[in-house]
Amino acid sequence: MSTGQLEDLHKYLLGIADNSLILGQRLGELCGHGPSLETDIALTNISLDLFGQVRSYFQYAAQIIADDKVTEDSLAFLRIEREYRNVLLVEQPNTDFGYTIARQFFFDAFHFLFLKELENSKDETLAAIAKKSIKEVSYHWRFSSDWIKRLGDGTQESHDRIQEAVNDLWMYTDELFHQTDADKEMIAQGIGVDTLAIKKSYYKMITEVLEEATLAIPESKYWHKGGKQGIHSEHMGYILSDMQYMQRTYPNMEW
Amino acid sequence: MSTGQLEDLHKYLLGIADNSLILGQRLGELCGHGPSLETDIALTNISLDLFGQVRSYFQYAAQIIADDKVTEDSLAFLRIEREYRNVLLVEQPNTDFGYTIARQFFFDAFHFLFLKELENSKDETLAAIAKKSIKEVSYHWRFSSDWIKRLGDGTQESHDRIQEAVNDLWMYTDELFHQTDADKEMIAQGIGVDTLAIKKSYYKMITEVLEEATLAIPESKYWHKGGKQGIHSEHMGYILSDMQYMQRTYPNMEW
Amino acid sequence: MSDKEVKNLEEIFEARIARDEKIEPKDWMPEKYRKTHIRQMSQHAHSEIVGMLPEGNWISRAPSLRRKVALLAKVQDEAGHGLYLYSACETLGISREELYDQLHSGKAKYSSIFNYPTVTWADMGAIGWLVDGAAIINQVPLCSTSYGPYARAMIRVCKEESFHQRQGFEIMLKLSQGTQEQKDMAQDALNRWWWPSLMMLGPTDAESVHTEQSMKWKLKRKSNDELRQQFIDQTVPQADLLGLTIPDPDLKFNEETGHYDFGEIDWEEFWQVVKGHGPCNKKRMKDRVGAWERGAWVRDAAMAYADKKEARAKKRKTA
Amino acid sequence: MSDKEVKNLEEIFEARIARDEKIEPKDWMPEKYRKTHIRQMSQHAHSEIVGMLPEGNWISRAPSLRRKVALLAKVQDEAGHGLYLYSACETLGISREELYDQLHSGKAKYSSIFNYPTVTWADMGAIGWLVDGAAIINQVPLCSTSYGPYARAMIRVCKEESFHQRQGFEIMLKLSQGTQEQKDMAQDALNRWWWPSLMMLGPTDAESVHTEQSMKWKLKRKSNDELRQQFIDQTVPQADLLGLTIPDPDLKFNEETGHYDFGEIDWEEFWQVVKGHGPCNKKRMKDRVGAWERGAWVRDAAMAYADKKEARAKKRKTA
Repeated sequence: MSTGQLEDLHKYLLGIADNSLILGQRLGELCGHGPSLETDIALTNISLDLFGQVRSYFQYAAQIIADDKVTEDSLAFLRIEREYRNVLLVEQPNTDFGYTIARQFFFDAFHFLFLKELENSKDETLAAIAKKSIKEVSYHWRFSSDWIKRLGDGTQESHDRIQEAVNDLWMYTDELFHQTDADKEMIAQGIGVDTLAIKKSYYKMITEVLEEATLAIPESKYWHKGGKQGIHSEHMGYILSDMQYMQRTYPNMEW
Repeated sequence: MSTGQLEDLHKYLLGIADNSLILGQRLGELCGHGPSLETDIALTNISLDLFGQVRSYFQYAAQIIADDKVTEDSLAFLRIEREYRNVLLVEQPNTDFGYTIARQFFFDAFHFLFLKELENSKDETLAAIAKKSIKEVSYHWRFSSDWIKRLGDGTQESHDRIQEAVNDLWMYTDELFHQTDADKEMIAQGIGVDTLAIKKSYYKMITEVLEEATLAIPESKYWHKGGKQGIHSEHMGYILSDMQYMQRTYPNMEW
Repeated sequence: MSDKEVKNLEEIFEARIARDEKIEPKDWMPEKYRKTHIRQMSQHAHSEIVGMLPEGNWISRAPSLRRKVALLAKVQDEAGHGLYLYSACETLGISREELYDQLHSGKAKYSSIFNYPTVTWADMGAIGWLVDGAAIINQVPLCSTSYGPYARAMIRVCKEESFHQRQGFEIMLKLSQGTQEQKDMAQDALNRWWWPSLMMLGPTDAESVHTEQSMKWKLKRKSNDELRQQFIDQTVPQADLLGLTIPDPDLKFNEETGHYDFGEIDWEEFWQVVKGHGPCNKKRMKDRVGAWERGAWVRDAAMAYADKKEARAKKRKTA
Repeated sequence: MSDKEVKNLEEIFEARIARDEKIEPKDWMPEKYRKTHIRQMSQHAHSEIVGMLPEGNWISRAPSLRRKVALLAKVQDEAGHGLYLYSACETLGISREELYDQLHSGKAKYSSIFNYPTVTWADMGAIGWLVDGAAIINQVPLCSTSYGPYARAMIRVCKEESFHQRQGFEIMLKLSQGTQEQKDMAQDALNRWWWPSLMMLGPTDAESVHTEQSMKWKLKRKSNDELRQQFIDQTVPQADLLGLTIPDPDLKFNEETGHYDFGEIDWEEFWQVVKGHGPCNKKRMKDRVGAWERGAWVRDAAMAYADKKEARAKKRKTA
């Protein structure tokens, strides 16, 4: 590959990994504070899976950049906010269990469809990561969609609360399919996933679950975007100030 | 003064200033989120006064240390958690307006009595800072004790809520009077305030207000301590990760 | 009152305004005048209050003590502006409670600019420089508006706003004289705030309603497009001074008109944000409504206490 | 049953235990055995759950991805231990709901060690090394305790705990091989956790209740003081290896006894924390109770959904 192509691949990897990184971080905040021991364990498990995937992507991303200072940890902890490429969805706060589940549900459906395509990537490393991850993510999807049904078709209160969360987060779903220039380049080369091609399946997939959960499908067609260009919500700065705290306070040390 | 004495004075200054710094920071978090515009303005004002005082102490503390790298900002933003000397009281969270007021009330009474004595310090700079600050702090005390009365003698709900806050924060009051070795040295030299000598007035002062507010005086005699030795509550790390964010992320820059 | 009498009063009223006399709360005024003023003044007050949030977002993270103090003071000033403006609005016979209800229910508007996120510290500079800059251009003419309490509130507001604007510019200046990272931060903030600031001056004259009536009542003295041109003409040289590039490839000084020509504004984005779909509309309203609801018990307590105190005072008097 | 019959059953029961047979949930057991086991097992389960909080405090701030993953996995293991232990406890005829109620109302205890704050990253090392180290010493003998479900749960727990302990030691090792700041951090953590870890092994034998009975039932096999000595003897050489100093000036190897002599433990602090006045008792309970209360609607929903699903399945069957 040319240097330009390697740079695009590097960017592409960060784009994928940052979603898992920030969502994993959000879930990590909840550890020990869940509504039951079982959900606590499950959410921690999802967080663990996501961080595991992050490490695979970042290790690969660090490897293809000819700079010794770039490591999985420098990528995770030492970029400035404008350099993180995650979608806005994953940085939304853990307002309550309903928001946590809705956020997870909207992401998992995408993540699953995305990885299924990524398994066919011409890049063998990427295909291998996808293959390994998809088993984990299909469990995540089962977990979050089961809870969507439980909450939607549970009590009146749970129905109202999860409906509110679904309505509030709906506007972040479209950004999952946006393509940056690096994304387009990787798609053209058969390395990246053509997200536009999975969009229809995505909305079908989530609509079916929402309907089974007796929830209304939000009608708004106003979408929020910015994360993939590094323009994040005001939540992001606080996520990073905690996440980067140790690496920023004690630079250049081994842990 | 000898180098040792200057070091003790430096530590003494940080001990005073850190209380105002962390309390000012806590109040700053509330800006725009108060129960009314008037209380919002008043709490921001207290925060402003506290930061103003912090700057005076830190500028003086930086001046007496023979190290160009020590500035008011390095003292505020670049120490590690174990080096901050504030009492545990001021780092307690803004749980609700009741906790915010109770924390303020417990601190203001001490702060007022402390500055009244500090006006007589043999150190002219300190005496001058105290003289300037005491006007501000007597206003803070009026504000917080008025609100203790309003909440205590307001509705049943407000009575219960402020009583809970008073009960929960009571155990942090004793630490206000603890003396570190540097404190003792400064007292011996007529520079520092003998906090033990103002303790009785303190409890009298707050008891009178609590009684007028129809609140019960907590009976617990278990006290919490550690802040003055740099052993803080688990809240402190999060305060610092936000407060230090910019200085840590962009080191050695001018703002 | 007969229609004729009302007509007569209206004529006298309009004549007073034409003579640059101030209308005071106790004076007779047409119902439409009252309503229009309540709408505009409360919208202005709401903007101050909601405007505290995007800047409040950086108080805990300000990079130096000096900047932290200045930012706190600025946000506090905004709360103060809110206070004057609500008070001025209350002179028209509407309560603060009602005004808040209008804001919280979404019935009343506030300036759309506050529905953008503050992403970096440089946004504190850009908001002061651009947003307060555009606000001043909107507001200076209001210092001589016809309604006395509004005009007097605006005189105070404008004085402080221009201080804020200089402060914002100074933040930008410091960044643009700093490291490459700081320069990038400043440029990035300008890129993100430029177009929303232009939109702040309102829709194009063709799309603007209420204008004629507002001109007569001195609630407006120049058209949106004139104000926008004034803002651009004033701001471009400042950007040059900062060494920053305004993100508009069509921006160019026109020797003939003596003004800057500029590119097309994305009005679709403007209307999307106005209609409640900007990046932070939901968050701002959740924050405001949340603070208000969480504060209910505090306000109730203050009221109950005041009542008790009054009752006790009465009792003492009669005893 | 007559008193004689009960006495007879008790004798058979005690004889079974003496023969190292396991008691299983369906076996007859004296009421005191049941109650003592519920108390100890639930206290153990509660400790796992509350113990998630001080370590959970550093998940969002772990200094590397590797450490973050390991810490998450560790806290998750603790949740898992809680789960086994609650399940084992439930075999004695008490519900999870009741057990939580006892914890949340303050009726049930949990290990006092978790009432200390985690102040720096090094505390993640110190907790693994010292706290898990002391826990293992307490727990290994329980792998052969008399109550079957408890013994089996403990076998799983101990296996994971010793992994956690090694992991904690490795964090300390890395710090003690690092920069001066890292060494200081490690030493500071040891200073703060040393004495509380010694206290974890319980009051001195003179002050300890229930011991004799517990020995018979194999709920306890060594006295607190013996366990403490074992912990100290095992830990001092590890501290030496790390190049860290144990904060006890009286600590000294006694050639005669072959054990380390050590200084006086501050039992006043111990009892203060046990009685609920430690640095974090209130915070831990607020966090637990808060999570439980905030989760009520979720648990209700899950129950309602399960009921609906069952009803639907029945309907389909009968249709």
